[in-house]
Amino acid sequence: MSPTPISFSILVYGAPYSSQSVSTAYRFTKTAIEKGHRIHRVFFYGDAVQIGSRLVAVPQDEVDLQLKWQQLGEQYQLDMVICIAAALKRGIINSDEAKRFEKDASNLAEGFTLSGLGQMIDATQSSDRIVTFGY
Amino acid sequence: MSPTPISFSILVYGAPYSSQSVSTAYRFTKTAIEKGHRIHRVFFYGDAVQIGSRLVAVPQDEVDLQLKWQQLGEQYQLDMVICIAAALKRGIINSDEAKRFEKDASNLAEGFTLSGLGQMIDATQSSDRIVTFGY
Amino acid sequence: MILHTVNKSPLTSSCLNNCLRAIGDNDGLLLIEDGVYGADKHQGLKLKPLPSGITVYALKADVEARGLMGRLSEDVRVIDDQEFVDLVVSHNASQSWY
Amino acid sequence: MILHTVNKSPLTSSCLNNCLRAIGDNDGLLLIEDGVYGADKHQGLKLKPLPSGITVYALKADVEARGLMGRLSEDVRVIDDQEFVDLVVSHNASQSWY
Amino acid sequence: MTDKKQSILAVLTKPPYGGTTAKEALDAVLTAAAFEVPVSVLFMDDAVFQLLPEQKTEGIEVKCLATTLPVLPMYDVEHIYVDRKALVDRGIDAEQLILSVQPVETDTLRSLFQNHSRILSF
Amino acid sequence: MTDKKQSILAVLTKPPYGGTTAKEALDAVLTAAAFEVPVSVLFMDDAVFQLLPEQKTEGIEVKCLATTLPVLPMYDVEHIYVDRKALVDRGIDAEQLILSVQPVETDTLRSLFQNHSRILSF
Repeated sequence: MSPTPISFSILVYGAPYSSQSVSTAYRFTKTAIEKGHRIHRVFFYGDAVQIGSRLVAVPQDEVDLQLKWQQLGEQYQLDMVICIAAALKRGIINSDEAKRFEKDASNLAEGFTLSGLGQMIDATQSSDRIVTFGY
Repeated sequence: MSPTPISFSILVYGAPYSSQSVSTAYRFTKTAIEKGHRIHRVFFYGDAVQIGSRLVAVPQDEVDLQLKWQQLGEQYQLDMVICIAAALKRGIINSDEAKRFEKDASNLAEGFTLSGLGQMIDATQSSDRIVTFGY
Repeated sequence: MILHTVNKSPLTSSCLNNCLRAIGDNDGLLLIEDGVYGADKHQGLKLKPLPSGITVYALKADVEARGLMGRLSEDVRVIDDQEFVDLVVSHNASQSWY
Repeated sequence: MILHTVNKSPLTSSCLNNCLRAIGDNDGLLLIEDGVYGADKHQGLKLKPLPSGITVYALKADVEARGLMGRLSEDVRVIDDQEFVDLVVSHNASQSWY
Repeated sequence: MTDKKQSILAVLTKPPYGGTTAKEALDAVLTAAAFEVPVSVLFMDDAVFQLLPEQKTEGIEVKCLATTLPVLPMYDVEHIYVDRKALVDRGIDAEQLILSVQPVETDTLRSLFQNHSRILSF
Repeated sequence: MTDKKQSILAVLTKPPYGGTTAKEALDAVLTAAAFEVPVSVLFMDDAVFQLLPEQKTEGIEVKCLATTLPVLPMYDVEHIYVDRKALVDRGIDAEQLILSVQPVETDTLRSLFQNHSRILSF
């Protein structure tokens, strides 16, 4: 079975480590790419925004989910968007927003961008399939 | 009904904003203090560790739960402990740990301390009552 | 004597069932957060098979937030945060079902 | 044709019931994460009242992790991540119950 | 975005305040409306509790969802469905909700899913 | 800590891998043991799934709980109870678990709660 390539957007809602969603979504995304499909966007909403903190220190006996997403993102130029409204109230912030809110540091990891919910709605219009990984 | 003062430890497990637990626990803790009881410790575990990030930017129409805990903690000298193992894998880090893990910033908010699960076990031994606020 | 708290809707979670399995005579049962939906008189009241001597409480702030004030079962006593603290004090221990 | 995914245990969550309410003839049902407990043959199989033409799938990595390989209902087909992707492609849309 | 809009079905299953999903769903629906993407909303399971009147959230210090939900029709979100069985199971009268909704039976509910190729699940 | 130790009842209700609670519970129990605080463990509801044999977690890339749980008796955690009804409801044979546990009936289960004044809920 090797279907015609199509485009996916992936919506992820659960906190990394506290929920499987970030991990299951990663395997799905990687597999879809390897099967020749295109990923239009990966959108992290709700507690899944925590994937974007570069201050995470993963224990040696656990998988570094952020690194995996970053490597996949770099290799395939993925558009990995973190919902800005969900992110700010959960302490994920880039340097621009840090200035705006007068924070003394920022923590957004490389490879991820903060953007609005419009990116989720665009994903529904610009991809052939939407797959949601709930918490 | 004004019972003899006793000591409480409060265990909190849910992510702020995504779960009510941090908020319900706050009301309980404040009320217990106002009724004359003593709080031995507040211990944040699981996703509740997110309460300790000073990079959170709360929207204007939502309550700043961290600020509330900080004010209560300062006023009554509360021992507000964030589980270090749960914190590090969720991107909550103080300056000592940031050095150890070679991170370029730290984000632990004032009023909170990172410590181990031993503090939870000690709480069971050193308080008259344990109250858990699950996610 | 244990004070049991339940914070999830009985329609979508097994918390309340677990609690009813473990609750003993003269224990207390306090519904908080989404657990207060268990105090709604309209939904078949899963609270029925209670051991003897159990009082069911529901936390006022959560009941009000959810618009349940006019829908409560008669058996349920609405309490405020102060009474919540008193309940914890008057029981030997508390168990949280979530 | 919709692909429904369910990621919670049917014993402790209403997800699977919701799914079974919404699922239509010839839709697909894929159990993932804790949803794979719904594929366990021992637990009364809440999957029984399925509309016609529905195939039930369970994600291999999750089935294996939970030690369910030897406990699966015969009606359930275990699939790997590649087949998961194929299923999404071969259905018009997907709905996630969580 | 392309010119031809794909209409979205937003499926809601969570109660209003124990978590933040109900609010996040509402934000997503309003964003769709702002982008003029047609969006239908379906309330199922405990999400029907979002529609109860007399929600007073001062005590839990969160914004009252019941004051925001009624704006949906003003934002041209006009197709708002509710699973009748979810209402019946909870003894909720469809006439007394904070929002005018269309109760649907199982068959209609199933056809809603079949008639949308873009589903957002909350 | 005071000299006289209060014994803890750890009540577990969650399955092993969908969330991280099962692991966090185990960490807390092992910490209690390390501090030589007596701790009893009670598996209820979907937590009994933690005890199934043949868990192979390579595919989901998390540490296998079933390889850690059997260390409990070595850390002097000797009172390990399981709600027999939870096993029966799931068709699980108490003899084939990864850990030697004591199945308890409703009455014993209730008395476990009554006999502990320090309960940790996971």
